[in-house]
Amino acid sequence: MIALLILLIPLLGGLVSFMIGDHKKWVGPVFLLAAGLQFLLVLLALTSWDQPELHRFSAAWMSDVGSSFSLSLDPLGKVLCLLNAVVYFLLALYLQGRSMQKPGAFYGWLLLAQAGMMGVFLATDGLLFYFCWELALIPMYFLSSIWGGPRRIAVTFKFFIYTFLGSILLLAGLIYLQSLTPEKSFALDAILKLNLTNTQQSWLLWLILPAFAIKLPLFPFHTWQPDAYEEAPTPVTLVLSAVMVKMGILGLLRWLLPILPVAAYQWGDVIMGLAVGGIVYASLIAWRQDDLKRLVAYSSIAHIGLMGAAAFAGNLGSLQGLCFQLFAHGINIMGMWFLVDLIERNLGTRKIADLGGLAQRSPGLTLFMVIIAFANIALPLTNGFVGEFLMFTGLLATKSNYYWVFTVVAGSGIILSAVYMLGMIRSVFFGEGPSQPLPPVKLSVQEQLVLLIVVGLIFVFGLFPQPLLDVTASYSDNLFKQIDISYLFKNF
Amino acid sequence: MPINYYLFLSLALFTIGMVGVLTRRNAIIIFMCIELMLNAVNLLLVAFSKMHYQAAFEAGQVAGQAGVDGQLFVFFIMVVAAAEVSVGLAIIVMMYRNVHSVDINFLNRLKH
Amino acid sequence: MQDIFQLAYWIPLLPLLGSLLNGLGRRYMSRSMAGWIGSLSVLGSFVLSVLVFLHVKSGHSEVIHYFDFIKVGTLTIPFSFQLDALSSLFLLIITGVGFLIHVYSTAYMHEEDPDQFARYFSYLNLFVFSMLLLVLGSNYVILFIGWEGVGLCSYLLIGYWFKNPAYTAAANKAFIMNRIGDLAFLVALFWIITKSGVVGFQDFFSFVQQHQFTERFTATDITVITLLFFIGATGKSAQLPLYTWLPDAMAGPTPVSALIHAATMVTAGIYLIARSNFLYSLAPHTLHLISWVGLLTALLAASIALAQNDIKKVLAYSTVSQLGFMFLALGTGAYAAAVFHVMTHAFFKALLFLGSGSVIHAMGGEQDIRKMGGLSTKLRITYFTFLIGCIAIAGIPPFSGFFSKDAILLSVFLHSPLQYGLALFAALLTAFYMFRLLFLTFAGQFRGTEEQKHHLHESPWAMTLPLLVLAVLSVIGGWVGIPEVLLPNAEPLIQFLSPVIPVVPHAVSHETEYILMATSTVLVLLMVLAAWWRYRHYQPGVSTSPFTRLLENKWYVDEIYDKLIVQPLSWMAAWLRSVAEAKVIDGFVNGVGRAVQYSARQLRFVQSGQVGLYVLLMVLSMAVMLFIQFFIRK
Amino acid sequence: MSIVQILFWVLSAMALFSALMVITSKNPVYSVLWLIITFFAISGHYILLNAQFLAVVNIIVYAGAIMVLFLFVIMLMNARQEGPTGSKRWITLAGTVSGGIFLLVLVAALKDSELKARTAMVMDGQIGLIKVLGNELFTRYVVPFEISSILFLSAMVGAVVIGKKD
Amino acid sequence: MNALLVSALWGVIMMFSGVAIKRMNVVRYVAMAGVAILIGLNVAEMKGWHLLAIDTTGMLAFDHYALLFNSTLLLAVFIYLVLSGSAMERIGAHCADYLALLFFIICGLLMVSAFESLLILFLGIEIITIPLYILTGSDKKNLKSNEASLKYFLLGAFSSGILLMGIALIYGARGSFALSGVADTIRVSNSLMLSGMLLLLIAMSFKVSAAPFHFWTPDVYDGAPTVFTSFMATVVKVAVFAAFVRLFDRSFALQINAWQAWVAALAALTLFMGNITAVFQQSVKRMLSYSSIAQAGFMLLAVFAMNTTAKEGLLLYAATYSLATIGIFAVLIRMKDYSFEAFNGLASRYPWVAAALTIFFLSLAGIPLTGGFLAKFYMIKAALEQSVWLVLFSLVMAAVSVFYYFRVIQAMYFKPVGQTDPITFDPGFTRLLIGVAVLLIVLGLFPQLLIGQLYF
Repeated sequence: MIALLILLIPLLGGLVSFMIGDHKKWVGPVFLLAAGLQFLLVLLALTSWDQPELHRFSAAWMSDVGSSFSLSLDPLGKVLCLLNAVVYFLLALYLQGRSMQKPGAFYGWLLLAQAGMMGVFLATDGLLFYFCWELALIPMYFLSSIWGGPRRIAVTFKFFIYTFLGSILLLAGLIYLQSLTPEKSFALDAILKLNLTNTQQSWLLWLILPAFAIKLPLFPFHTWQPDAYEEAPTPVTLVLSAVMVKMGILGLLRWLLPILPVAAYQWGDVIMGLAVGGIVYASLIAWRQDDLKRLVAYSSIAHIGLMGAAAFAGNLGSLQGLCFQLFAHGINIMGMWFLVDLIERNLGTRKIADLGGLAQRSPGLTLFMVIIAFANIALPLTNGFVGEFLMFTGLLATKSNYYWVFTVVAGSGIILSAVYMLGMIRSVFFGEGPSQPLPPVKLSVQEQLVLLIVVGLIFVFGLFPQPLLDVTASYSDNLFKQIDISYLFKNF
Repeated sequence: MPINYYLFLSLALFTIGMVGVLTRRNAIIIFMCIELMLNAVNLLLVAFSKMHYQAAFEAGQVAGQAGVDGQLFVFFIMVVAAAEVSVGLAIIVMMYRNVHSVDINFLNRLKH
Repeated sequence: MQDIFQLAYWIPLLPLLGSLLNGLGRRYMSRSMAGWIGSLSVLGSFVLSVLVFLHVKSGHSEVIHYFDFIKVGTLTIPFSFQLDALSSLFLLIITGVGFLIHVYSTAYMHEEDPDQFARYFSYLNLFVFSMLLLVLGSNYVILFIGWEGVGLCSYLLIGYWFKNPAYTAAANKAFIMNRIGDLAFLVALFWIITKSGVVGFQDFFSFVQQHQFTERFTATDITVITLLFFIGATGKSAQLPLYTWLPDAMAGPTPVSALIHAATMVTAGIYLIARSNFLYSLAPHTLHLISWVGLLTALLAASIALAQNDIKKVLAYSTVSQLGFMFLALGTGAYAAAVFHVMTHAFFKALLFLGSGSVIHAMGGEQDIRKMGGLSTKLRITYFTFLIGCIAIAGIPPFSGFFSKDAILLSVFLHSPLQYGLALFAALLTAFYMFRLLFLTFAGQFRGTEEQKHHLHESPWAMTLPLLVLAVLSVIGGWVGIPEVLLPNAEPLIQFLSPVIPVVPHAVSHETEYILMATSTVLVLLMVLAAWWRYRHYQPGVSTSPFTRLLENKWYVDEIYDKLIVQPLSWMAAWLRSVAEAKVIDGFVNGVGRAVQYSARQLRFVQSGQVGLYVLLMVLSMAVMLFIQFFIRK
Repeated sequence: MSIVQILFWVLSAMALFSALMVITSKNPVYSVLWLIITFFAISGHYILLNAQFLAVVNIIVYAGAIMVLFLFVIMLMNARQEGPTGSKRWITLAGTVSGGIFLLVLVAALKDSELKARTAMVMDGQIGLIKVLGNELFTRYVVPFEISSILFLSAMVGAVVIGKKD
Repeated sequence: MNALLVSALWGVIMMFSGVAIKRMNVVRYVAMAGVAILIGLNVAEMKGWHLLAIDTTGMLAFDHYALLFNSTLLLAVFIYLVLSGSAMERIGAHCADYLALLFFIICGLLMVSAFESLLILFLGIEIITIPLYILTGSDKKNLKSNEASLKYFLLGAFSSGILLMGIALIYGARGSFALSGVADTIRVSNSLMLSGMLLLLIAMSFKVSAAPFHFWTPDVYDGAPTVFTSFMATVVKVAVFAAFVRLFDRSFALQINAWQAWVAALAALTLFMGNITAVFQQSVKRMLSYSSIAQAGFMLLAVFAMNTTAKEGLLLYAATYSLATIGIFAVLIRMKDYSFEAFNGLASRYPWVAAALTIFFLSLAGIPLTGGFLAKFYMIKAALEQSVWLVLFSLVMAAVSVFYYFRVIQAMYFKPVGQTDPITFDPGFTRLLIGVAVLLIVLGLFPQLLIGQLYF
């Protein structure tokens, strides 16, 4: 029941937002109300209403193609729903009082996107999953294309087509899986029971993987991302990179690894190789970016690369780290985008070359940036550290023969992340600044509040990660058992 | 007569009609060639009809209806052909009224 | 007294609170208030540390568990502190020296704006917190948290004057080079976790004792892990090849250099290896490598220090060199000697840095020793204490440096006479360049401007008092390690450390020890004389030989790194961005789109509008279809 | 060679020749006339196959009504010669070649079909008679027959819609 | 069968109503009433309630599927008349006659989904196409309309010749025109049979505009008056598809090995030609005609797979594709300029129309939540069991289709208002359009509403 409510609140909120689009005074509060309600609900679902029977919902729907409307709030879903709710709540808070064109439509699309993403996180039916997957994409298309930067139309279109291509291959894979089940069902449980041959698994892997790889995005499927991030309005970029990319990870964890464990192992070397190669690649490119948004975009690719590799590392440490990092990365990158947005809106530029010396006149902003940047480069006692630490542990322990290569190459990302992040801070915040001094960036009360919450989350989860790890412990354990194929090696 | 003779004859007529459609530019002549194709089909149908009739006949069904279908089909083809001709010629005349030509090479406003 | 261990968490917590108070309230803070908060919080820690030390000294040690930091499957990473001989000794050094430097800073940084002043103390306190965490942690992860934390603080403090691009560049360099080491540290840590499943020092130690250890760990494993930890240590402790950040780190305020880049943080690598001594003892190859790296670093840094003219740079290279000595000691298995040298070095190097700060303060920010000279009359206390520091570092008995260096040299001598010779040479160089520094600064005629001369004055008490305290420590600090040969039943430090670092009895005759001591002392004194001879009447503008220029330019190591690593990487990044990304990958993606559009543009010409062509194409396809059906598919 | 065979060959030759003349005549009027001859030849075949009803209908409807309509239209338009644009040579060639391939492939495919041995009954058989056909047409085929009335109706409406000047 | 009779009758009524009734909108209402009656009759027949029981002597068989298919088509026709019917008045003075022809065409449509004899198939197709030649050319003063009409006529008649040759060859092999020929088993690989079947395949491909026999489609759809293009491209096309499926399912099931690969090849080529060529069009109308080719490629997957899923899917495809395309054409008819630029900024002036259009285009592109997605889904599902490669190719082509469908959405939402001459959409029309869009979404969420009817 709660699962259904989680889906319905943003959906209804979005529709209401569209309806009252003309009353500009009301759309902001409505957005905040919907996001706040959602946040409250998810919080309650994780705490006092934490009964499994409340977390499932199933209704008949398209039964003759073997699909049903079934949702379930499992531990992984909990983490992601929480992230989604937190991000939207903070975003709603942050955007209060912002004037823009057609705010009703803007918030409406945003909420619809949230509904779609929630659906992806909750669905336990293949077809419903795919539905929500696309439902989350369409709002993003409109949001970026209407409210975005000068090259928005072409760039967003590329993003859309690229993602769409991936997702229809995913659809083919799902249908294929459905046709293999004895009861012709899209239900995840039915699919998990399949005994697929190695060939089938390989086939399916390459049908299903591209959708997730593009969404993440994993090197070399990433080229839509920097452009899309750059051209989308920053709040949308925030949602894209803080929550939407998690759909890809969720897809890997729920719809790929447990279903195709053998193929995941067989191709693990290739995928992990690409992923860790992508870390170095993206980090080096991030180093040479002169646009703040592009820099953060490439840094995100690098971080996601590690997450992708961890997903395929296939052991408990990496999975737990990944589950944690899903949340941590969302929080950190959200903080990053808030700051980028503040800089862009207050100073009118996000070109690194035009910025400089912000620390003199905007010390508060600088402090936030330093903290969030260091959380992003996984300094211990920030939340970024825990996830990356566990993922690295897992990466070294992976069954692949190249475990140490992966670890070292991925590890060089640790160094490079410091290189580009600190380089950016140095150019933007330190030094004397341009000859025409930039005006100070004044933070409003709610902006300060939002950033403080972000920083608070960074430290709280950096110091006490265990509660969140406990949430996903059973899940990771279970998943690990599902993907553990060591029984295959016993014969040797 | 061996049925193959009829088969090849009507195929030949059909092909001649087709080649006419391919090579001529006058819409009326093209239309006539199509009529030729239809007649080739008619001939074939009649021949088949008689072939099936003969088969049934030899099997002992003296008063059988075998083969009637084919000839009736020919009748319907003629019906349709007549209807087609009335419409087709009307269209060609309309075209001629507007462009004063029935050359299909002039039909090139719609392309790409 | 048992309860004192229960209060141990206040040791790092106090500086953290101080840091938060100063950091968050800096707008509302006066200078003195910030100074008091900063100093008192460290003083509190110091008092607690002393109590802890005394308790440990009476034979107690304990691992205090607070909460489980991370727990995944069978891997548990507790947040817990280990209170034993090694950590309590480091606690004393950190909080003690740290407190003095805080006090010193209140005066040194007095020209800063109040909020910047508070920011400075906030960073400094945060550093102390991180450093305490580093030494208190009972496992490698907590150690790593502190390890990274001190790196962060080092970054923040080096770039404290953020308006100066050179300073922020130095800060970045420090952090990034540290991160290279950190990566190695982490990989070693992951390796341990993967192989053993434990991270605690004690857990790992008992694991090493068990028989399953040899099943799971091959010799390669041990060598790799120890090597990786050592690489981590070279980053933090500025050894070859990652030492170049340390001289640049002198961009930070001088007290910072004293605390972080001389007394405490840079010794973290020594702490790490001393902590893991049970593992290193199993890895002779690694130890051998460590000894050579340490020795070469000591020699290289000492040689560079000979020709430096920036007072802080000389001290920085001296630090690198001394750290090299410590690693040399570690490499020869003399862990206790290394720790001993850490302690004495903390005293005299902090003293020297603070002294140099006093000089710089007096000179109005001038750091070039060629423009100093003759300061001994004006800055009497500074001069006096600086002299003590020089004597101590040069290794003249009975000052502290003599005993620690002697312990190292003895161990090296037993290990390899060749290394001993080189190490002795490095020690002589140390004596030479330190006294060169002393004489150039304090002896001879004043070579600065008139204005500077006019302003020369001794520093306020808040600066001189720490100098005096450190001077006393530099004199007597070594007496805790007087070798047995001089004083029977001595070496209390080694006894104290024995629960953590097993005592290695060395079989060497007393005569040999006497000879070694005498040799080194005599030679050092000769070097001091030589320095005095050469620099007592120094005049600038003397033409320099190519070799000196090479030394002045630090063997061009920075330039070589830049050419070999930074520039190729930078070039590669630019290439990736403009070619690989834009042309190849995105080019392919866009190329697909463009190919579709191109084929769309071309393909539509098939739709020519000609009925004849349409029919022709239809008939042709028909014929082809029939042909394939009847003559190919059969 | 029996008379039937002679008749068959003569009629076939006539049909083919006149059909070829239809597509090769420069003057559309000649084409029409040649086509009428073709239709007569085909009707001859029908008679040979004893499909008397069809033979008569063919001559009345096709050769009579339809072809006269064609001739009428051609005369009306005065479009005796094809325009100066002229058919492109390669179109003619390609058309002939692809038509030839089509014929050859089909003939080659069908010459050894199982019908090879079968024959069509000539000069005999009752089914071609009006009585038989009529009977069938108004019993079994009454639905299509009625439907064809709709077809005619629509053609009529169409011709009016198109032809009416407005 | 009742609907068939009534539609013929209503055609005659329309002819006379043109004379009797002066006000054209009343004539239109009569036509709408006629379609409504047809729907009613069809539904009644589905429930087993026959007004007149007619013996078709095995020529026609209105089974459940055919009736449901026809009802769906008739519903689409009704919506078409409501949305775009008024545009017929602008073409010429013969509005009532056009409507009469429309009813005759409906007659043919109802036949081709229920034929049991190749003769009925032939007659049905001719009853559909002959009036269409006329409707295509109904804009007599317009040279494009003339040209389209003549092209359509010549090519259509030519393809009828092919169709007849095919039927003749089949007759030769079988001795009967009935769909389920007598004891076909021994003639599975008979070359007469095969060649006849191939010719039928080719002729049917022509009628549904499958490549490489699609060349008439863009020109004819482009040249025809838009209101009739709308009809041709939707209802007519899917009805012929139903005939296609019925023919090959009922008549050539045994020869499936021979034709399945051909259908696959044709489908692939059609998808390729349709989608790729559509990308570079300048006129929305012409783009839509290429899109209809592309969609035909997808519907060919149903012919290719030829299983229950495919047939269910074709039903859904027919409904969603027709509704979406009719909706788009209804808007297009009201515009003066058919270029993409004409749509610039439509969303800011008519947000609801733009929203409905967006849903139509999303449906055509096969984006979930719309019926178009499920239609494609069924096709893929049906075909996946037979060939993965074809499915993958069709999916890639579906991605290409986003290229051109989204151009309109981009123009409507993201481009500033460009043209000055105002288009007006009256509120009633807008409401109807929204209704159709909602219907599409309902179909996209609950396909059982339609497909479930098959099993009642």
